[in-house]
Amino acid sequence: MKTNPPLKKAAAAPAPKTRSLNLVTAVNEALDLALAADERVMILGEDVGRNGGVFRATDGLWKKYGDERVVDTPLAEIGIVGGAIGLAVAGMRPIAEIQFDGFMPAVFDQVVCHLGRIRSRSRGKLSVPMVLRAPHGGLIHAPEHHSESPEAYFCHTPGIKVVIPSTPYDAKGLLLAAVESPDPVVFFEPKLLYRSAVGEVPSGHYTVPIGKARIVQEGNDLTILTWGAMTVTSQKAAKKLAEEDGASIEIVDLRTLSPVDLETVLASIFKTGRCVIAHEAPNSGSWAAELSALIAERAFLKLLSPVMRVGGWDIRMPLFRLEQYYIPDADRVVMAARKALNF
Amino acid sequence: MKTNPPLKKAAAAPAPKTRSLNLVTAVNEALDLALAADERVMILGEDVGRNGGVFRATDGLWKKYGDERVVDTPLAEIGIVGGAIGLAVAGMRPIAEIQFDGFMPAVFDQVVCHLGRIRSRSRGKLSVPMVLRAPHGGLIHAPEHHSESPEAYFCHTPGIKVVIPSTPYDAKGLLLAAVESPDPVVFFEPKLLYRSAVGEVPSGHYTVPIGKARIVQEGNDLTILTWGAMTVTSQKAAKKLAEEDGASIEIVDLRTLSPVDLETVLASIFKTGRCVIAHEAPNSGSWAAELSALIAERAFLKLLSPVMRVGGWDIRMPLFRLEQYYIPDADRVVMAARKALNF
Amino acid sequence: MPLKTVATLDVKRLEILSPDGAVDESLMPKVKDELLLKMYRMMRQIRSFDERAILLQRSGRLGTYPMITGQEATQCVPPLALKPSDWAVPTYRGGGVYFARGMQMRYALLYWAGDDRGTHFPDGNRDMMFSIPVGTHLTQVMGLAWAEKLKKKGGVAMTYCGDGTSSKGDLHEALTFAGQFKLPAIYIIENNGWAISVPRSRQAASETLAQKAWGYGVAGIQVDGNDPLAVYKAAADAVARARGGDGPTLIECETYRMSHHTTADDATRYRSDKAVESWRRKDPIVRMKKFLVERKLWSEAKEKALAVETKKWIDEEVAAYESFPPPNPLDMFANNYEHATWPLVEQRAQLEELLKFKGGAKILTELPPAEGRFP
Amino acid sequence: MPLKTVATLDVKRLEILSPDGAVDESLMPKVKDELLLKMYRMMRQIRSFDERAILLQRSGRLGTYPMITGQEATQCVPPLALKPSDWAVPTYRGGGVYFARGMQMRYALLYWAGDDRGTHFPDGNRDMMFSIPVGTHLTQVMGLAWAEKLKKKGGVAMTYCGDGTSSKGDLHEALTFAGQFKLPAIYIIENNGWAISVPRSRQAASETLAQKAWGYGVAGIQVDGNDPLAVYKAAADAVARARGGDGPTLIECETYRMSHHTTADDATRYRSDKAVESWRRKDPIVRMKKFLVERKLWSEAKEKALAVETKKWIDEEVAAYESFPPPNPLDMFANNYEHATWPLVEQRAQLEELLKFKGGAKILTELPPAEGRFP
Ligand SMILES: Cc1ncc(C[n+]2csc(CCOP(=O)(O)OP(=O)(O)O)c2C)c(N)n1
Ligand SMILES: Cc1ncc(C[n+]2csc(CCOP(=O)(O)OP(=O)(O)O)c2C)c(N)n1
Ligand SMILES: [Mg+2]
Ligand SMILES: [Mg+2]
Repeated sequence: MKTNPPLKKAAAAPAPKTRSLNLVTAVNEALDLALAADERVMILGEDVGRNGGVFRATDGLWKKYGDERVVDTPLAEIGIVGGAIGLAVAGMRPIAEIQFDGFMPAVFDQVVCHLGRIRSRSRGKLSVPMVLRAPHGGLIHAPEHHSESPEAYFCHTPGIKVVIPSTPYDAKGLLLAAVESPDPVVFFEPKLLYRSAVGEVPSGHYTVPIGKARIVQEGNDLTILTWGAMTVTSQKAAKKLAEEDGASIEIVDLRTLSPVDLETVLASIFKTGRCVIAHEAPNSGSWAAELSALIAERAFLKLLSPVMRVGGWDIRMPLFRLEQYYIPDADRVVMAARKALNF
Repeated sequence: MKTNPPLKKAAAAPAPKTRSLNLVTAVNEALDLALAADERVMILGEDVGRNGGVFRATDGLWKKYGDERVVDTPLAEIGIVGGAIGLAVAGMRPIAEIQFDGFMPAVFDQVVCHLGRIRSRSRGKLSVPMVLRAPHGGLIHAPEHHSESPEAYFCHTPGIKVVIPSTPYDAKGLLLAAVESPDPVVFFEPKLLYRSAVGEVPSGHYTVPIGKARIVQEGNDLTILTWGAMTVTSQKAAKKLAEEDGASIEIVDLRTLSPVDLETVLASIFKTGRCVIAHEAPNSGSWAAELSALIAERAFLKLLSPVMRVGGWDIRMPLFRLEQYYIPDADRVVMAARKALNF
Repeated sequence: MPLKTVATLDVKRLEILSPDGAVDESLMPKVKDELLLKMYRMMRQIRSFDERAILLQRSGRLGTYPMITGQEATQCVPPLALKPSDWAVPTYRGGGVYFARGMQMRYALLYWAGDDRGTHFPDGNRDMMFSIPVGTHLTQVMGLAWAEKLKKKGGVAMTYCGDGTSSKGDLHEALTFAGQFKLPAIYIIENNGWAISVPRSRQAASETLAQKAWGYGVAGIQVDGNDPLAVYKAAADAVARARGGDGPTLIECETYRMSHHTTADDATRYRSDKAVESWRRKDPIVRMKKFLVERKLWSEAKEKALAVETKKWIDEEVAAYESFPPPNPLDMFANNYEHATWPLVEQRAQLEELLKFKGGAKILTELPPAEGRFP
Repeated sequence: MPLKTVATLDVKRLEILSPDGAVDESLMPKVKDELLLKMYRMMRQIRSFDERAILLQRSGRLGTYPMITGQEATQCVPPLALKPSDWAVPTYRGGGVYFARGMQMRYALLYWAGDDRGTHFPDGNRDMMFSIPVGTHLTQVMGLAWAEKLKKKGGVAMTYCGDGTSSKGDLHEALTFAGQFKLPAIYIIENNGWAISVPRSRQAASETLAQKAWGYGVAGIQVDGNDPLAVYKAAADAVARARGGDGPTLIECETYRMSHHTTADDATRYRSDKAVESWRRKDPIVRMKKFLVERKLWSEAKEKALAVETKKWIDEEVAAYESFPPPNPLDMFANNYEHATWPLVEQRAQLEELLKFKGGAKILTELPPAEGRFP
């Protein structure tokens, strides 16, 4: 008995047209399409209903799909995620929202002990096709605990997938892929890019495959591995390095953190021989460590210089007046890249 | 105003004598000394009182120090750790026990959001001198969720220290150092070694410094970095490698995972040029990744072969009939070491 | 009246069948004789099963095992108010619940022998695994009930937690949602007086655990958990309310853990025999037998026949359990994802390498059959 | 009687000063006139402060700021029942609590301007930071109260949470411990009707939040949270009980969030003006003024003087706030440990490198003074 048959897919738009959208609108459009395509899809979280989400990611959906499918929950994150797990096990396709990255530790218990284990514990009888959405990262001058980058905790946890888009196109396509995924997906949305990232997005249904990185720009001298809002920072750094150092930089936006697209990563490293990993989290024990270790294991003889990591410091994120000194900026990426280039 | 003056130290025994103790007895002795030395010290947790702990780590202490200082709490881990944080902030020296590693995710919220942040958020006015003890790791044929190795989650979290001894001597000395630490210490105890590790332990007070690794055995060909019960496994592997391959293996037991004793680690790598990291946790995103990345960054030109990691698989720990195929055994360490040696 | 009463509540306790077998006919639920007999048979059988499991563990043929004895009414009876298509999720001590749901007990043994194949529910049933980190299933069962409500087919979800576990915040969040969304959920607190060595009195300082319900707008009742008839009535009423759209119920079943916490525990370290003795008088099986004999539904002859049948059943289950081939180590990589990710494919191959390293290339052909799908 | 009542509870609601200024003398707490005046002055001042803070934010001179308006009685009054040596921990909206505890409001502004130096409590006080992940402080305050109990010097700990936050499991675990160990703790639920856009009715389906207390053997009461006299009496009674060793109290203060959730919120998206208007009638400041004028303790002249004084005070606080030098980026490395670990020493040096990279070697000598100790 299949408890959870595959999701009905929204029909591809008959004549898809491409519009320029920002990232949060792309998220909204994906949610809208998913809700329309299959009535098992539902959204739950704090302020996701009438208010349309504190970032407006769910704007208009409560009105369109009603209070049973777009649900303002009590303020209780274990309830939201534990509830979503139960809903998914029983055949629904819940999309749970945690309002900010900084409140995700409250749900680690459900995530670590259950989210990725139910399929295996039930020997394949039960599954948890749910999406756990949360904004990610800093630099929007938000209050304390609103600018965190907790991805490493999730990437170290078996049985789940971890995704983070950095363009509107990827946001929509990856979110639809996440909703259709038969397995749980933790879906981070870089909040700095919600409005600042604008790009071409086709109307109608399409997906971007989970597990595939994106080459942001090609280059030959050094690879920058990055994800989320740091993709944009990395582009600035690459520009500076091109202009001032004449260096040709390849940028890989991982898009899926776990399982990571190692093929693309290694192909790039094999080409350039040098690598900087740029991210926002406290650097020690970050996902950048895993990438560095993987590269060391598999590209040892191809490396021309040590893999450099540029991340947040190993302290809590300070209040926002100092956040730009905590989260790596283009200068820090440039400094690391120069060290690698001049090694 | 210093809210939390330093701990009174137990007097060193006038004529310390050395006895052969197992690891859990050494833990018990440290707790006993700490309770005796300073009345601010208290123990709280589930079954730590009358029952003396499910592993007997607190055996006899309830009777000796009473119900106010050795406290059986309600079954509520957030209460235990949040409560201990409050107790510590207000001047007590709580030692909180989480009964098994597998139940630690319930307290991540307190650990990630608060434990390591209070000193900094209060700008040094408040501090949280507490110890969070928990058994660690597998191979005792325990039920589901009783054999976990969650150290990476804690090592990635700023503001705390993470310790794991592998000998009775270190267990006692490090635990006393943890209780005396002005900052929060997460203290893992390898449950496989509770009774099986037996060694010489002096009576009376002494400490082993937090942040210093231990050279288990010296060698020239390859370094095994390890911690917890894997220290013993690594010794078996080293023996086999010596006998069958004539390889001279250095074993470094980290003892403190965060902050790691990089000096000792690098000195060893500089000498041997080859490294295997052996641990029990799901390998991806583990603390072994951080060590591998650190070594790559700082010993790039000294490495003769890629740093190899040997850890648990990226799946949940299976029930115990298969645990010996999940947690690396000496053979897996040997296989990895041979790869490194023959690279 | 400025210091005014804005809400009032009575907590009721339900008792129908007294320890000496007397029945309050006014409260007696209308149930067929077969069901009364089924309750008795199940309680009797699970008690015997429990005793055998302990023996198996003591002789090294089973891992750590949590005892059921004393709690048979609380465990075996409420599931009888459910349909197979309803959800049931016990605690890790809830072998009696799975048994009442029709699970083959060879699997319970297999699970406590440390074998993942022990998680094996009857086809068609909707059972879910208990959670070893206690209480973490409580919000999940709320979600199961929520799904049933949305499907509008009258399904309900029943779950259990211990008196100790009632202190976990999980219960708070689960009941908050259940009450808020009027979910068809039945929460049973299996108050057996102990959380390992910690007595009920060390949990919430409230007179009852049932009264917690009130904080969530949830119906609550305390029941003599060793009284099968009262337990049945409370459960059946709660199921009916849930099916009828009237929302969740919290039932506190007051029972007693007659044995150690698990086979790894030694209860003599922390409790006296006296309390245990006083509960022996209230044994659910003894009183149910008195009741059935009184009603002429049961006899010593039937009792003997049941004993013979039970022994045979247990022998069969134990034999079946012990004849499982050892698990295939490679099987742990199955069923982690719908399609295994590349790290798992690689790592499974590494485990094959390890097996070959240990036993030669041939070993892979000699492994017991793998059960799970890969990749 | 087999279906018997085993516990009964009434939830009481306390009101003393009605919205039109009438007093129930039978319940009137015995307080000095100065204290009554202090309550009024504080409420008046914090209201004006709140209005100025909003203006500052709207003109880009402050970050996201959570409004207090309407909740002055609930925030400013209970701390007046404490000693400085007692603990007080508000919610992130609790500027009025810190104000009543004597904090200089320049620091509140600094905090909401995103500056860590804004956490600055008066010396000698025992205040603790609120927690932005709401509710996570609730068990910590239980721990503070526990320490006070152990020290046996009569200290108590008071804390707040919102109606939304009352749904978090943290409250459950905090009250379980507080009730169990009879801790000298006062938990105030600041029920302002909303959790951002989610109304009180979307949290627990119970009639009151006060009745949750009963599930933990904790005393509970509901209070008109816009009635400063009732709030004071409830708080003072709870503090007295706590000091006297009689354990914790849960006080639900029913008040109303008159403005947006924060300056980042637009309440018109989810609520009508009508409800807000009905609460305007119940304004705590208006009714306190009526009461004081009635008692001849207050006059329009005094009101004017207070307005002038308040404006001057706020001007000074704003000026002081705005004259803080920018923070020194290196300061974030201070106070993470008693002695900085090697990664922090290294990373601080890396930040120095970055600053030099940006501004030349000289820049390090030009940084504003660092405040924290390093290493
Ligand atoms: C979250 C969590 N904490 C601690 C434990 C360890 N533990 C296992 S059973 C138990 C006691 C449970 O007591 P109760 O809820 O009353 O259930 P009972 O054992 O009496 O059936 C404890 C503390 C656990 N399994 N999960
Ligand atoms: C754990 C957590 N979840 C979500 C949030 C986001 N958030 C900030 S305030 C708030 C509403 C709080 O409501 P309530 O407890 O009633 O306090 P109020 O804002 O009304 O003072 C929410 C959901 C948070 N800060 N912490
Ligand atoms: Mg119990
Ligand atoms: Mg509120």
